[in-house]
Amino acid sequence: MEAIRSDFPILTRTMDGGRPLVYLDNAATTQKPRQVIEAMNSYYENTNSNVHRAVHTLAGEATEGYENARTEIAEYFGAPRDHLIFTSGTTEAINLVAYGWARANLSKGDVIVTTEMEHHADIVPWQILSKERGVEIRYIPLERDTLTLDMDAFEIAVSDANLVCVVHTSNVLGVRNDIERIIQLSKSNGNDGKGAFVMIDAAQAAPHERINFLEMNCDFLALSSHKMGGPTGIGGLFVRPEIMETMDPFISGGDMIETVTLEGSTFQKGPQKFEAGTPRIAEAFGWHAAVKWLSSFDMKEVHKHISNLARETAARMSAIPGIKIYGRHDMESCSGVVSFLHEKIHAEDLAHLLDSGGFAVRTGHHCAQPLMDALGVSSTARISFWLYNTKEEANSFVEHLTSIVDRFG
Amino acid sequence: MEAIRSDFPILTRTMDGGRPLVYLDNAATTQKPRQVIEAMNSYYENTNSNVHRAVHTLAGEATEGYENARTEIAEYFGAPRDHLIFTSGTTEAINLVAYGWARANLSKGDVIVTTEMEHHADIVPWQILSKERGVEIRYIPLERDTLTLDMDAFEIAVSDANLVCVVHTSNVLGVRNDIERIIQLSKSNGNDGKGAFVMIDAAQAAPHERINFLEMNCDFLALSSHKMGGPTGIGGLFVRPEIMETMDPFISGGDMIETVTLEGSTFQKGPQKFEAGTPRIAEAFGWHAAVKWLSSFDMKEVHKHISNLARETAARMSAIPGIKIYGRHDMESCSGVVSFLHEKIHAEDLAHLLDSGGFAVRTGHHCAQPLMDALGVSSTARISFWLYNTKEEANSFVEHLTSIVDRFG
Amino acid sequence: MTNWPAPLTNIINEFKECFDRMERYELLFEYADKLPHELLTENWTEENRVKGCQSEAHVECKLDQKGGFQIHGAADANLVQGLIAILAIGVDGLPPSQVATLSPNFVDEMDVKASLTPSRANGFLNMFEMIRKTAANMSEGA
Amino acid sequence: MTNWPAPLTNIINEFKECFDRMERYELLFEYADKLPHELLTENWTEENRVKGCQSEAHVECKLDQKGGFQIHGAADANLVQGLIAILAIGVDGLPPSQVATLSPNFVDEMDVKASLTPSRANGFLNMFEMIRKTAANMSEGA
Ligand SMILES: Cc1ncc(COP(=O)(O)O)c(C=O)c1O
Ligand SMILES: Cc1ncc(COP(=O)(O)O)c(C=O)c1O
Repeated sequence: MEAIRSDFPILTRTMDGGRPLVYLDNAATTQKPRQVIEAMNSYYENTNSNVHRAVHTLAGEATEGYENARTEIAEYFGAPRDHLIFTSGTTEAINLVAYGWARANLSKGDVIVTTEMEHHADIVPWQILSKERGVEIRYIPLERDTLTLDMDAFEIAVSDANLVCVVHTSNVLGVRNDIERIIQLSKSNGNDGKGAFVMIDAAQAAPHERINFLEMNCDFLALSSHKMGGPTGIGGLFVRPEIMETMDPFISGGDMIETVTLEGSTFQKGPQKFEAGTPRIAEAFGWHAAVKWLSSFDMKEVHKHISNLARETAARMSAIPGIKIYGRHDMESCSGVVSFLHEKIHAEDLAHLLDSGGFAVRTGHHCAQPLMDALGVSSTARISFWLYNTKEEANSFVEHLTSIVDRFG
Repeated sequence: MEAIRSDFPILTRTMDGGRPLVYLDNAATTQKPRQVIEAMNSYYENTNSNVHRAVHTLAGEATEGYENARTEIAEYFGAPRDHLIFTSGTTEAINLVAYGWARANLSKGDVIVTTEMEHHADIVPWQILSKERGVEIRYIPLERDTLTLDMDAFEIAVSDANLVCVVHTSNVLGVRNDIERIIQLSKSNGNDGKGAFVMIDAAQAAPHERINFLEMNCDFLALSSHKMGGPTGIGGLFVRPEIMETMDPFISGGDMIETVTLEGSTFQKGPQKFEAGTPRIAEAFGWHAAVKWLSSFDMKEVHKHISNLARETAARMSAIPGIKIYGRHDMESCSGVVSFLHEKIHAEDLAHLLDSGGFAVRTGHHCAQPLMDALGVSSTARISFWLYNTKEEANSFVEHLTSIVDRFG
Repeated sequence: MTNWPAPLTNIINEFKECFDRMERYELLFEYADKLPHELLTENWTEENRVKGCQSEAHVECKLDQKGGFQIHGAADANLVQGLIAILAIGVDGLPPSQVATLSPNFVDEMDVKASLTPSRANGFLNMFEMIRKTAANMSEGA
Repeated sequence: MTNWPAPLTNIINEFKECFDRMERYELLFEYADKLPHELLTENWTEENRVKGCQSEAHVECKLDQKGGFQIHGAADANLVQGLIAILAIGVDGLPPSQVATLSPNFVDEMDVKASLTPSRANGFLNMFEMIRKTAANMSEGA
């Protein structure tokens, strides 16, 4: 653990009053190991050049590095390199499905099934599409007692769904959905038995699990680098090539074309068709380094460490008078997220009070207002652990929270 | 000059055979000063956190840094902060105009005027729009003898144009268009005298000139950070707030909404409406540092240095047997780009041969196939200077080119 | 030091004596309970909402019977309500013309700003600006 | 060293004697002029185009009257045409079954790969792969 932590320069930072930083906002973005920072530095200090269509040495090295990043990031997620389209993150990846695939393949009367548990990134693009094209959206409700998706409702709704969009792991509840069953039901029962297309939002899953795109058997998988140790500004969408071929171009311009004349243009095949303009080159180098760094861990162990921290912390927190936990932490599959509120201290006040102890905690609706509505709250405070968080940090968090409640509750 | 060069770690790199790197591919992307690299490092090592809606210290610092970046980058371009929407670059910025503004404001029969000189980023989005919505595109031709836009044709075409999209400075010819007159004509004569909207592609202008968005009086200004010393992965679109209000959201998700319910969503006002998801935080820090670094120079002097290098080099190159220059370098406003071909040595071979001397030179259609067609070639070789290039580099380039032509021509 | 109204000077001094951020927060919580004119939730409207605040905060400016300035306000987060209360106590009953000339840097003096995040500091400055403008309008109107 | 066909071994040795990259390029330019079977531009088609090459390159495989392998090709860039020529000379007249077993690493031996950009190296490998496959098909057919 010492070794892991020493890879993260920021974790040695001291905060207000000389207290050590206890970073518990990993679901918003994780910290970056020095391997990632150094990979980008090295890119800028030795290699920087625009990629593709170029002959000179730097351009060759940059292109090779950029395309190697694609190969090895794709490999990490169990897919060949031509299955990975780089985007600026999960949000843009989902928008690419909405603009590139759904607008080309869905029309009035078609049905998208999604859930009350989604991040806004997996709601708003569909609402805009729905308004524009008359596609129907159905939201699978949350079972209020178990805080899991109502799978009976899903089974009914999916039967005439054309597209199913589900978050793999909630960024609020710690719940990992039964993605395997959701995909299987969508494929076997969806679209009157012809099978529905499935988009999985894996933003919160990738930092926890080793995801295998091809084994999963979904059609679209959306990811962000910055939530798994990589830099900001990059993410990806996994799509099988035969589906890519049914997608219209989305963002257009240089690099994604084959020929341009005044009369019209023809487009590249494969991921390049969707990567217009100068790509996120340094960012690809950085994400690649993150994936290499993560490959050195057994993700099952990592997940166990994180979910144990969350489970134990949640249990101790619920013993603090006035604290209520929103979420599930009793299952092995749960993530590192613990949402909570105090009956009297406002979530935002809590976060300030925790911050003065060096604890970085998020508050708000977590871009999941429909889920907040389902929980009957307008916001929660949220801690979220990642692989570098320790038992000691969790303990001192619980202590600090206890003393805040004593003093201000 | 020594001082400037010492800010760029990569410029000390030695290439094949121990030769120093002579980087002449600045129009594709510029190198980054250490101030930019360090700003991003410092972000990742001390501050990294997701921005907005958060209380803890890191999130506060990250938000402040990100929003300060917006303020000072906007200021550098002569505009208030609420005029700047961050995008991933010029390409996405132009797509934002096409998706967010044009689809909301143009319809069948409306006219977009653009030119033969454009980068594909300013052609393909309009072709896609045209196909989808029946908007007409008119291309202003290049005068074959002067290699400048046919302004008579422009004056006629603009009269019923709704939108005028023009590249400020060509990435192939070194020509800076008479943007002032183009904007003035568009505003006074466009759209039957009611005035046309104007989009300026300033990707190649920003590294050369101090651009003032409000003084320019165009409606949309598109830019890339990586072409002006900043990092990859970020750029921007300048738009006045009253025009922003007439734009539909483009990429949607978290951060750009005000409220989301299952019934529908309401959106933020201002730039945030168009910045969905986790933004390019480190990249904003980096671009900000680039702009601060550039502010320490007199851009008029910088431009003079660059265009003098290009003019002198072009003159000496035309004296080499078999070399033909494509472009203009005789005007003060010309940029640092020199496109050329040899009558016998293929452009790509030239680039290889130059690379073996340490010279980084680009070849190809430079994402401007219609311009290549107008020039009657399929590709050119291109050198492009920036502020750190020296007379000595230019001299040794001419010498090396001469010896290549001697040996292989 | 600027010449603050006496009640504000007292509060500033109280904050200066605090040992750490936690104590300052405690004091803010105490002031949150001392709102001189609480704006009841049923009177929270879009018009009196303070923009740029993460939590809900609402403020209205009024004049008392003698033409003295009054801040009616409330917030759902205590730290914000504490700031409103301090402002409200600090300017209570002053002539609006005097309120219009106040500068918001008493928050610096109190060392509370270091404990505010930028977004909350912005929210606070927005609120203060709105109050100053209202006071200026009132004094012009007078 | 792998047992290359003799003509290829000779070429490899020639390249090994080069002093620097420039000399290797000179040699490639020379070979570009020695294409044993030039594919005239009028016979360049989408089918015989080498994919992944920046410049235009076209290659077709044929059998001579004795059943020996032949590469007909050309490119608009000389360095690419030089590589095609070396391949064409190296395998000219060999039984397709032998061509099918060749490995592309003679390019490493020649030290030319260090002088190829990744995209061109890819183009070259694509081309080699296509030729090997055609040779394999031809020898199966035989
Ligand atoms: C004139 C011009 N416009 C647009 C672009 C596209 O910029 P980017 O690739 O950064 O999106 C470029 C650069 O390639 C350019 O030179
Ligand atoms: C479940 C989920 N989906 C989507 C997103 C959006 O990701 P990004 O902001 O990186 O685009 C997030 C993160 O905020 C998330 O937690």
